[in-house]
Amino acid sequence: MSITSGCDGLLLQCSALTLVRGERELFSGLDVSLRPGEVLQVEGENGAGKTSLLRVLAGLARYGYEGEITRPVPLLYIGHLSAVKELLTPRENLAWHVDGHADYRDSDVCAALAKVGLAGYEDVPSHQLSAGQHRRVNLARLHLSRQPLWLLDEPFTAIDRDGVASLEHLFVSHAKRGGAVVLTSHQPLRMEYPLTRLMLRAGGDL
Amino acid sequence: MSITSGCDGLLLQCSALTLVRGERELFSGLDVSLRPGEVLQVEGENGAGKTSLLRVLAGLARYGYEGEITRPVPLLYIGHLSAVKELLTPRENLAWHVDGHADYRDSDVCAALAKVGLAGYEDVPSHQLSAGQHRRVNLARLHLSRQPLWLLDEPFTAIDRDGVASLEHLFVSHAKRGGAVVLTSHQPLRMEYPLTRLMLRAGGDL
Amino acid sequence: MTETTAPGAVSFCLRLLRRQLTLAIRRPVAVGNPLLFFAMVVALFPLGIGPAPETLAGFAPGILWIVALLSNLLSADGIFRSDFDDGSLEQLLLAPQPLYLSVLAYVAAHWLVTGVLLALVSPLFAAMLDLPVVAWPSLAAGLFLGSGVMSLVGGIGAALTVGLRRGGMLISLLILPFYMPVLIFGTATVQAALDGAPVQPFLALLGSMLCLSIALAPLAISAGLRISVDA
Amino acid sequence: MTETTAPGAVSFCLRLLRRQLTLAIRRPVAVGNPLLFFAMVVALFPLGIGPAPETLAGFAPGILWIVALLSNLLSADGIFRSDFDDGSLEQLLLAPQPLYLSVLAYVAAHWLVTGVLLALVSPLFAAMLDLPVVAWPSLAAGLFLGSGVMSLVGGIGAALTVGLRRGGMLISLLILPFYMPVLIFGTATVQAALDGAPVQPFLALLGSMLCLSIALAPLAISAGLRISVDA
Amino acid sequence: MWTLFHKFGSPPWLYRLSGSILRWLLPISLLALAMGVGWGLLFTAPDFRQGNSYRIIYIHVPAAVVALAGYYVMAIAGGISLIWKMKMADVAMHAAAPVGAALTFIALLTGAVWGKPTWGTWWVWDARITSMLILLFLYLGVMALYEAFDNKAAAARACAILSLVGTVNIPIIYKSVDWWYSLHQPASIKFTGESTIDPSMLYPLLLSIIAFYALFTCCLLANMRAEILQRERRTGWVQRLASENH
Amino acid sequence: MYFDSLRALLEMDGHGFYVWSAYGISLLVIALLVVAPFRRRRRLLSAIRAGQQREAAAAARRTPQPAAGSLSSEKESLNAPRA
Ligand code: HEM
Ligand SMILES: Nc1ncnc2c1ncn2[C@@H]1O[C@H](COP(=O)(O)OP(=O)(O)OP(=O)(O)O)[C@@H](O)[C@H]1O
Ligand SMILES: Nc1ncnc2c1ncn2[C@@H]1O[C@H](COP(=O)(O)OP(=O)(O)OP(=O)(O)O)[C@@H](O)[C@H]1O
Ligand SMILES: [Mg+2]
Ligand SMILES: [Mg+2]
Repeated sequence: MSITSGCDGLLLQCSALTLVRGERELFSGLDVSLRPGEVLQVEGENGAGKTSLLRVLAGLARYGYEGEITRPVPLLYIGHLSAVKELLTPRENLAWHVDGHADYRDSDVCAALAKVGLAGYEDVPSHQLSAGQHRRVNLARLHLSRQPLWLLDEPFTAIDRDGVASLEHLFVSHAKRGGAVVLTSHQPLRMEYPLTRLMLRAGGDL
Repeated sequence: MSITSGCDGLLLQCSALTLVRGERELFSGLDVSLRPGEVLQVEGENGAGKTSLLRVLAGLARYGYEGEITRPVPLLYIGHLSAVKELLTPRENLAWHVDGHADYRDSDVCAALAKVGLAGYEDVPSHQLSAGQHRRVNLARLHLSRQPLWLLDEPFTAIDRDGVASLEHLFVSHAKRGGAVVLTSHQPLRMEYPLTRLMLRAGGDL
Repeated sequence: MTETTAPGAVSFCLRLLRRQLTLAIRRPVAVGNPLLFFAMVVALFPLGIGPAPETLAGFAPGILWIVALLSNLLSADGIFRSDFDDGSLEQLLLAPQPLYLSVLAYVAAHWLVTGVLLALVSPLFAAMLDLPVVAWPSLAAGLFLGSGVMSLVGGIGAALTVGLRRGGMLISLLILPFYMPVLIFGTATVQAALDGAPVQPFLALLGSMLCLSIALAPLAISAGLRISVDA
Repeated sequence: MTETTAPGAVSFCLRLLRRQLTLAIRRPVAVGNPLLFFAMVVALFPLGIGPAPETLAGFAPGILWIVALLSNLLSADGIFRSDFDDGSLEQLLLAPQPLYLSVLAYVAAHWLVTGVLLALVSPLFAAMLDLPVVAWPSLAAGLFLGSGVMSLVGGIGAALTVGLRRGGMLISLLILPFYMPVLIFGTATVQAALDGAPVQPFLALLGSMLCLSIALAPLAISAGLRISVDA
Repeated sequence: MWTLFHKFGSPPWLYRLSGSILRWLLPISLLALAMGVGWGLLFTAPDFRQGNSYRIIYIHVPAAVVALAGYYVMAIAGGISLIWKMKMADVAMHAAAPVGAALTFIALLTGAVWGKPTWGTWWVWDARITSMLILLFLYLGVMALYEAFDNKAAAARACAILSLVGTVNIPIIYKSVDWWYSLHQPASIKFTGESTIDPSMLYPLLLSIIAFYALFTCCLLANMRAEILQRERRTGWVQRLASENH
Repeated sequence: MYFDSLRALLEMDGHGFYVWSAYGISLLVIALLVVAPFRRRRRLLSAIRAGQQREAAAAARRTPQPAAGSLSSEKESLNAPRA
């Protein structure tokens, strides 16, 4: 069962993208197109422009770039900030998430939390969680997501080895179901799945 | 030339350390002792208690634990928070750092920034830096540090591959000079140096 | 993959409202604070300008309204602050529901825990400042409507400034003039009640200001948020 | 390894002071806000209570002092807030210099950019409220001393609440009672000047309160910070 | 002396001691309260100026007096806990706050209700009333601060600091408010007190004050017992107590 | 007894409302003040007892005691061969 049944073409396309931050041109003439089933890893050293690119692709940054971007499908973006409210419990954080793409039943939420290893932590105030657990609350949204396109900025930050493996597994199954994933990471991925790579180099070329 | 010439014994010792967070006992009866030249990697899955342990060792957490800790030498602690002021430039951030262990000359500061790959960014307001650059500002303190003991909580977060390699190199040279390093990391280290490992397991045993 | 559908705009809005109210209740101080702040500032005035009842009663409408305005102004910055800081705001902008309604939910939550609450307890403070009983209902009604306007206008300021690391003084300068009419009509309402004049015209004015701001402010707030997240 | 030595306590303190002042200047809002707030409230008062000059002049000392107090109160929370949020505070606690002096530097920076600045521009606001010129110097002198006390007391509140996730603006509840004596003596100073009575006793009282708080408050602040970083 | 001091530091000892004190003190204080209040309400003659409304005095004055004393109990306990790190002292401090706040509230409320028939207004900014209001804020501050901390050990220390700062400041606050009031020459309203009070009114009042002191002690001890259990719930003696005490 | 009748006592020459409401609310607050800690203590003790029972049950499940013929240990031994 494909999640992109309605849209058999591209999930994201951008062409001739040029991005300037501050005084610096990060890259120019970048073309990206994503098809269902694709996993794209954006690489580049610190400050190469990965985060900036993802924010432009997600539609969060709307100035300072040139080029055409089409986003035919809804997308899920996870950035450096975790969007986890410290005063809410993980359960509430997911059930009342401001990313309004779905209405989750409580059982779905608990199942998702269990999948990211937070079973037993559903009702602890989130500020009592460790750094990795905190991020896991946010990553649990991936298990609940209906969006075909995922844009993930360093999703493995603070996640332990088992967690990274299970995330990689999740990306593969999402891609196999017809979704697409764009992610940035400084760690090499160890998934058994064909990976597209995009290398951003400081200086502007790809 | 050793930085711990005055103190030829232990740089840190804790014995029979028991730590309780919330209702959970994270570990009990933990003994740690660090000698000059030692690099200790604390491992454990998310929520195992690595951060909590480091904060107790640094003397920042003063409740909820039992046990004896002696800290005969000054220490440098780098936690999840970067202690980088967004409104100050990297240069000012280092020169006016609240960690009052040294008075740095401007040339030292610039050299340290260059060593972490921030040459050219000395006078950019820090909020314009990328996530990795932001952390690098803080890590530049390692190059300036006079403290023999370093406690580093996930120092590689957001740092690219070259950055990780040069940090590992720095740890080795610090250890060779008679310092000691305690660090947590979910990534395997690739240093050519004998490494002590401490595995914290959820459930309390080591 | 869970087979759920995106919630409708209104139910999403209610969810947001519930979330914001829960957040407020988790910080009881945040709810209690405007009230305590009110009480304490009301206590400051006799200390500052002398305890004589007749003076106080004369000042009461003005004092109560100014303090209400201040406590609204001061808490307005928080409407989007924590959601910006922890990244929830970016997520809200990506939600498929119309931002117009979502920001209305945020503002409504703010209004409920500051303005409405203040309006409800205002008779207590009125009593402490010797305001005659006849004026209590119109004070409460005026605060009820006026604080709605102030929350909406404050929301605009908050949306424009939430992303700024520096600056923002300009914005509060810009916002303040919009508070002035509210203050003027608000005190006029109480004064009319004291003088035995009809208060309906003033309340109607405040009500129409509220309607106008409900219609327009969310547009400005949405635009402001998009700019702030980008900056 | 750079061969430098740890700076002495005083030079470290000065470095902190310089850092805090730079930070304040980088956010002109932080500096301008208390003043703006002051100006705003002073402007609101005639609107709220009717602009008859003789009424205004009679209450000018009280109003000016209340507003100074509020603007101090509202900015006190920020003394340690950003340093706590970004982790600088943990680092400060690990510094070898005595915390007593370091926190004094933080408080001094706050005092300089709020209280002292306010004291300097207070004649302007006094003029706006028709306060007779004889009272201006004692208003400024009183604000100068009193705002020091308020910054120190505010620092205690800030230190105790900075780590609280559920704290809201708890700080205003905690410290406002302690501000009241300052308010009383402050207005009394201006009143004395207006009445032609000697103001020295009042200023001496404010001064001795300042000395007392310089001696004791940093102890409470240091202890509060250690608790907050831990909690 | 020091052994006693150390004994006070021992939770089970204190728990048991306070239990046996409560067993007789609570009935006595309730009885005294009933007697004092009943006497004042039913058997004394009305005041020649205020008529029957003065009967509020039998609850207003004791509440006000004990509420004030309560702050010092709290602050001294806070000081002991901070200086000697005695855990039971911060239990006492935390236990005193709600009792003191409730009594302050009673004093304010009965005062306000009394004011209406006497002065024709619910509230005046009299020195004593104002400082009582400040006292309420101080109590509420301590309570709110305690509640806002998740880590109760830290909460206790923070509250101890706050109440110590309070002890330095309270005399200043009271003096200044008193002085402020005399400076301002108040509006025509004065307390009827100070004047000589008829013995027939005084005795029930004294009884009532004693009853309030005893009641404060009871509530303090009972709160402390609950708090001790809460803190020590993982220790052996509490576990044993729970299983025995059924 | 100063008052002649119950009615006089209740009215107190027109001050009855004030006096009785002051006394009523105060006594209510005092009652709450006295009762609260005792209720809290009782609830705590029963929570601790519940915790003990939960732990005892958990311990029984972990180490099935062959001698004890309780229901849970029977279940355990039934499950054991399959596991
Ligand atoms: C909200 C209003 C009031 C508050 C907060 C208040 C507060 C206090 C306090 C704190 C005391 C104890 C003073 C001490 O022992 O040092 C007191 C005593 C007393 N109050 Fe009130 N009061 C209020 C209203 C009234 C009213 C309306 C009356 C009567 C008309 C009244 C009559 C008295 C009397 C007779 C005493 C005892 C006299 C004495 O010991 O000096 N109070 N009040
Ligand atoms: N303030 C707190 N109150 C209660 N429990 C807490 C608190 N902080 C952390 N914990 C709990 O303590 C445990 C250890 O947390 P800690 O942050 O030390 O883990 P960690 O090993 O650093 O994990 P990570 O790899 O995710 O950073 C977690 O289970 C967490 O839920
Ligand atoms: N607000 C801004 N104003 C000006 N320049 C900026 C701003 N934000 C980022 N930059 C610059 O843009 C460049 C790219 O930043 P970006 O965050 O996209 O890098 P990144 O590839 O995500 O790096 P990292 O691996 O460290 O996360 C950096 O050189 C940074 O200094
Ligand atoms: Mg990035
Ligand atoms: Mg950690």
